[in-house]
Amino acid sequence: MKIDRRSFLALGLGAAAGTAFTPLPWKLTDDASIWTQNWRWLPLPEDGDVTYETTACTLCPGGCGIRVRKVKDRIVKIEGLPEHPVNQGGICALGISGTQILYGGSRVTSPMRRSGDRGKNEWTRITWDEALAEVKAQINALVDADKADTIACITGSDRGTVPLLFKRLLAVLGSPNFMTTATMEDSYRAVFRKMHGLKGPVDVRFDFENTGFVLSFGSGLIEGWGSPLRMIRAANVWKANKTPMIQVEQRLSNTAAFSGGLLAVNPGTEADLALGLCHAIISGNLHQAGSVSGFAEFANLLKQKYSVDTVATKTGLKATAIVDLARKFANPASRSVAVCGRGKGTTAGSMREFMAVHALNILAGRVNAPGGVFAVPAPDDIAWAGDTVMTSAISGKTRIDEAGTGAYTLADSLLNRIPSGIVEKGESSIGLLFVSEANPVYTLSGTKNVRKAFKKIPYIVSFATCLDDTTAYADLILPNHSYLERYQDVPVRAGLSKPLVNLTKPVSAPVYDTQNVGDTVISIAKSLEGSVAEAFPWENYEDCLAKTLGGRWETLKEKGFVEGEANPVALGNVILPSEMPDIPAISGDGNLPLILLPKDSMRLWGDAVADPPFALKIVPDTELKGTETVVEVSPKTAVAQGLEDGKEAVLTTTLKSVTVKVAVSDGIMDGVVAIPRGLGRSSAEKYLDDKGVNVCELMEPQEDKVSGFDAVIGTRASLKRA
Amino acid sequence: MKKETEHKPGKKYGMVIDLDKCTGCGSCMAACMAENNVPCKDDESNKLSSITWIRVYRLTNRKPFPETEICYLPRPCMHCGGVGDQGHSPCVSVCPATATDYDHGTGIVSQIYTRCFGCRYCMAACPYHARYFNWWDPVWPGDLKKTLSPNVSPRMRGVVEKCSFCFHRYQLAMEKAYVEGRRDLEEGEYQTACTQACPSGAITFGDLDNPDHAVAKMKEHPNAFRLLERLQTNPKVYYISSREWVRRAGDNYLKNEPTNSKPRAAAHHG
Amino acid sequence: MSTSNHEADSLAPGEAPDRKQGAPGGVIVLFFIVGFALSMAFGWLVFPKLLYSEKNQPFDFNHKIHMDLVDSGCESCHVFREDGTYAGVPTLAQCADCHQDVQGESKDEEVFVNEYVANEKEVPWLIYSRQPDCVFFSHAAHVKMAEMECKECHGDIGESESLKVYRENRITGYSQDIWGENIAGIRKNTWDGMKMTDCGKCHEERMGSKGPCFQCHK
Amino acid sequence: MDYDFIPKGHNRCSFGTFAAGMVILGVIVLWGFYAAALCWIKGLNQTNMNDSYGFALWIWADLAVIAIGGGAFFTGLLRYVIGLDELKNIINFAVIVGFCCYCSAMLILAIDIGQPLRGWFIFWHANVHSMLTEVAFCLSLYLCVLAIEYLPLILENGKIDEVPFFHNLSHTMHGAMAVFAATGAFLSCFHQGSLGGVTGVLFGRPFGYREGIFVWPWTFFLYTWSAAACGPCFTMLTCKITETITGKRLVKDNVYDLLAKISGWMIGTYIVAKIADTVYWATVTSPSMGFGLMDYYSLHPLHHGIWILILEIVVCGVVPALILISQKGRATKPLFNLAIVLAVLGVCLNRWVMVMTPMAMPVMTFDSWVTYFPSWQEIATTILPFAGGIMVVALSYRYLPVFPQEKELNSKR
Repeated sequence: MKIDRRSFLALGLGAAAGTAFTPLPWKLTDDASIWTQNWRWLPLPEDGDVTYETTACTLCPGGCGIRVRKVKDRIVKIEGLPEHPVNQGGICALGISGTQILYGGSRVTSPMRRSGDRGKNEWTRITWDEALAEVKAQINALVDADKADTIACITGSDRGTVPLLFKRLLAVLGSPNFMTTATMEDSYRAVFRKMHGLKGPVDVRFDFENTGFVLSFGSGLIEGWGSPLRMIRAANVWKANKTPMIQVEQRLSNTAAFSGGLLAVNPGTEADLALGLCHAIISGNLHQAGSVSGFAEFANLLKQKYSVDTVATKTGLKATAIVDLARKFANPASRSVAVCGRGKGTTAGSMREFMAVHALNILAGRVNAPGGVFAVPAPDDIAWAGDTVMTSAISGKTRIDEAGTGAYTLADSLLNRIPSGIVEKGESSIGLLFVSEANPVYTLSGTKNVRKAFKKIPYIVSFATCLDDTTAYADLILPNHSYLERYQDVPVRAGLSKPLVNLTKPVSAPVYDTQNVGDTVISIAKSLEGSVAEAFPWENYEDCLAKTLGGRWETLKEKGFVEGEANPVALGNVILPSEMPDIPAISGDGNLPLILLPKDSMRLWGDAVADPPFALKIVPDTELKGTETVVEVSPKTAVAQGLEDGKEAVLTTTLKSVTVKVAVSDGIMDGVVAIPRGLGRSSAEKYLDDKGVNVCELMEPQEDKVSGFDAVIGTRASLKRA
Repeated sequence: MKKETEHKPGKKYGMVIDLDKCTGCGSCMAACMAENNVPCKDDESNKLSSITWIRVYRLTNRKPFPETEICYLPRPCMHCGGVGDQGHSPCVSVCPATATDYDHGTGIVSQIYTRCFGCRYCMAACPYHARYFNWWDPVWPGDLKKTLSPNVSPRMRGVVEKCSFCFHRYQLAMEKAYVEGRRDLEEGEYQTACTQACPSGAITFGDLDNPDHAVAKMKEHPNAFRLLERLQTNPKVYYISSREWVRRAGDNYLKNEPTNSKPRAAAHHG
Repeated sequence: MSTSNHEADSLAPGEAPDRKQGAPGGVIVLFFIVGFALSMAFGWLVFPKLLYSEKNQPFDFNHKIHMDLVDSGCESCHVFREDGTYAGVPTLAQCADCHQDVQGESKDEEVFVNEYVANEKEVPWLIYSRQPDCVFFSHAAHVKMAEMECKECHGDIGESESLKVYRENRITGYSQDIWGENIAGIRKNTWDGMKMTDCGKCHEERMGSKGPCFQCHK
Repeated sequence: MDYDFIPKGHNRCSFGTFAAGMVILGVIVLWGFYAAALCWIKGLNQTNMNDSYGFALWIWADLAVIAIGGGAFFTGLLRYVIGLDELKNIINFAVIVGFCCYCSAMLILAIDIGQPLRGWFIFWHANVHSMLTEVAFCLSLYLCVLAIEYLPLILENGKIDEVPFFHNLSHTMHGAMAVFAATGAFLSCFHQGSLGGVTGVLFGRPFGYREGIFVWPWTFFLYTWSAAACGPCFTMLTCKITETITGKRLVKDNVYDLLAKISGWMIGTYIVAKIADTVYWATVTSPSMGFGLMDYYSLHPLHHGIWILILEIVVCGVVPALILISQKGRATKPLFNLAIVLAVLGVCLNRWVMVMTPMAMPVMTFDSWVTYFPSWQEIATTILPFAGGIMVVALSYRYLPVFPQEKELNSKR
């Protein structure tokens, strides 16, 4: 038999033909496509029993109730709690993204000791015992050196058991240096003190649900000012009722857009407008009579410096418009209210502005009046044995920030004064710093100085849940549970019309080796033994909660929140100013042609909590593009500065020069550059890390002469084509 | 064995979005992503490859400051029914592999991601940009995988996806109803994630044909309109705006045409 | 298609000059047939064996014994959750209700109690009818509403005394029961396959159409 | 070296020169396949396509090569069905060029889809209402037809022809060529048309949508007509290029003249239809959807101004038509060359405008127009079939008796 190439060709052809008559090619084709439908590198969501549990959100001060959807033990989604008075089922993008904080890449997964330089985020994992021993040693060293009063603590709020546990720990050690980050509510409190002579803790509340006319001086009422969800609902009530909303601002913010009543004044002249309105009200004899001192002087001041015509020139408005607005505002039937606190109100702002706006409310009789602004006592329902003794023991000591003393009687805490103090002195007045639920390195203006100062603090303990700019400067991290893994009572301020306390619950088992910060503080105290340990008589934090909250504990556990009532504080004599503080609202070099104003975006969170992936994903490309911040300018400004939409430009202030991208928009005043707050974070997770620039790096802080807070609302800048 | 041959008249699920209430907060987008296992890439600032089934657009009246007005407009999939609601929606008719179809029972444009082979013809067909292509494989790094819901299957790269009106919620509601021996749903039993999340209550969802449902009445509002009605796509998402310029921005008009001009009566393709 | 006037064009079919002596036609045909037969054998007999890997269940399970002991058939253990969803394979907790301790003499029960119940570890059952993640299947719609019997899709597994070997498609990861045991995809019983075509066929017969995509896909 | 394989009586360049050329082309092809492999392994994120340009360079290249590959079916139709015998002198070449074009199209499609392994769903789960389904079926069938038409030519290689089986096969196939040509023409009419339909049926995209008759929009017919009109121009163009490169005359002028004349009239009639279509669309169809003509061309005047319409219709339509229709135009070499180049450009431009733009063109008033530039992977994979095509043409020319007139035209020297 002769076999040649052709025979093998035949063999091959036969095989090919035969294969076609077997399932092989067809099954393989099918299976190959099925393979693409089940790529093994794609995660497969595991099925299981679905349950819902309710708790509260703490990612912003808004105080919303949430419910989590769990599949087995995983939290797969966060939704709004329909029966909660604040949000009634609605929820914001940040709240929804909470699962990405719980399971996110920025979580601190165990106690850590710094192993690299400050700010470098290099860590060594240690055990809880080691970590607690280290804190104990640090405290003891200071106590032994008689420097216990250099122990300081920064928290995000001074309400609820956790901040008070910190405060107590400091007090029992003999330190008065408990500090919180200042918000517009602190400025309101300062105003109440200054203009009503009130002492002690007083809160501001707004009766927005009954307001008939809203005049907002740059407050981002729906961007997140106060309690965001409550404000959105209130704004919708206004819209439904055709309640006029006047927004004094330089750009078409979401609030301005929603209100349909934008009143564009020149940047930094908001206070002038308020005073001009006061003048119009007084000269029109529209003001409400009341017990007022200094009225004549105030009227004279207005006449001299803030007459309608002067203000019209300054603000760029028409005099008739001001008079008209004043008339509407002062009409008792309007049930009007004037509001201030820029953007989301996460910064204190200038007292000049707060005082002017408050004077306006006073003249129109809108303080402690339905639909207006109320001064109410801050809740004092958390009382522990020995509080008074401890308070008096430290009351004589001077705080590092000098708050409450000398020139700074209006403020309880002046965190903004710390960095400049340290940098000026060249050494740290703080010996040991605790930081919990605050991110001062990120949120204080003049970041460069803040960093310098934090580098000088000998020892920093962070109780953070997630890595952030401040934690990067810590020596030790004692990681807190996320809000979804822990109990914590959260009294809500946020200008709500009724006092409200929420309770967060451990709706998820701890995902990592973390511990409730309450427990951590108690165990630190216990480890110090003696009088310190005695001041913390609770077994653990839950025991503390149960004993502190008494009857409310069970209600809170069951319902998740407790609403209260608050009667307004008697205002007594109103003191109108005879002179307005002269603080330039815009800092920086007057030779720079433009004014840089931070904008609080609805989808970017500029406070302690950084945007998780979902929230970041919806940030428009007019705020962040690639890794660059996008600034907003008007078409005219763009032409004048030679800028092009979408192109890069260099933004320069007295502090820093950064490359940004430009978005040309119709919705902004000429000569103004708006820059989104909330970007430029380091040490967050990979999604947000090193994207854009932190506004605070560009803004020179401006100490308010009246309150001591940082009053900066904008800064001079130039924007040139890159 | 009971045969399911009885055919009840189909439902027509749809949405009415009150633009006067929309603040532009973006909750609907985030809620949708969390509900439907939509992934996040490291950089999502390129909106041309960023998957957001519902997207909030920013409309302006194009007047100079300070006369400028802005309106935020959330745009889910319109679930177009086509002329006479016969299911001739722009995207369904063009899909070569029958990977998307029109559900006459609910009026929802449904799809099989695992059938799609990624030709993107449906995207070309959709004038609303409601369809998104998975240019990348989805990634949930680390423990973020734990956030995945088993109700919606994650999509692989190379396929097109879009808003489903949270159809899995309909399925789950129906399962519950079946176990309870019902075949019909109450209005509240089936709601989309965006509807639930909206802080303003701007989104209302329900059966457009059911007079008991809120949407049926709302869509008759004099200020109600739909996007690109003149294309005869017959969307199931209605918008309400008290502002004329917004209603006009909902469709294309020649210079002197009044808002609400309808297409000429010519027989439409198909 | 050339139209060139090549000289070969003048030759009649079959007359091509045989310049070299090749193998005779018969041999070629034989080789063709051998090739054909070999590939047929490979495709039909060897390929299915190669395609699937065999996996054993963690331990054996006797459905029949359990069926005799319970009151409401399959649903006694394969339960619907309160929200109408179907829980599928029973959880450890369900089984442990009875099997807290070893009751019988079976080795498998011993394994179960000692390795799983004692350690509170869920049994990693290999599920013959596991559908891919992209499939939404409502047991409520089929069992409760359409009153179909479990057997119609699952066969008589409920009467089995031991678990068969689990065969997994190496490419797709699917259980062999999805495609069916017959490699050619031929079905004798309604439960012989669980591919989309099987669902579709039944739906077309009983519902008049396969239904929209989302009816079965998520 | 490869002397035995070169058709008898033909002069070819040295093997070394040829091999060098092949290596260069081969490198380009490999580069293209590398890019393609990247797309297959990593996915379409390797491209610069996006949700506004889901139809981008590739789809354009796809439609363009199919359009210019239309020379094969139309020349075949003229030669075998109508019976224009002179065209036998260019038909081989037309088939080869067509074959290359269609292979390119299939290759590009295989890269362009997001899930190549599921590509067969288009056949298995076919949606008969989709123009793309029609395209897929007709395109793949026609590619088979082209292969069948190409096969006998390959079999005519002296070496292969020595095998009696192949010799006979070749002979038999020759006889059946008319049937194949007719089938090819029929299939081509359909898929060229359905490619036109791809855009024409998009009633959500006013820029692309056209009314029509029955299920076919006008673009269906315009595409078929334009492919038939401009395809032969591409055949002639490539033929001229081959002549330039080889330095030989391969086809007699009367053949060119005949084909050019037919093309001229085809382009002429096409452009009249296209103008009528454009006018109707601009004045009736489009306004009913709320768009005036200039609405389309004023959004991004630089990128897509009215110039593009004028360029397509007048410069690349009317001008070549007039040149090719006139006896003088055809006889003047530079004019003739200009005309066929313009005609090819015209049909490519038409495909560009009709395929990419409808998807990128914003329809919602608040949507925006973005620009796009292909990534190197897209460019490489688009160049790949061209390089591959040149290789196939070069190989065919070298080893197959492609041009019946070659010997005659070159022996005179």
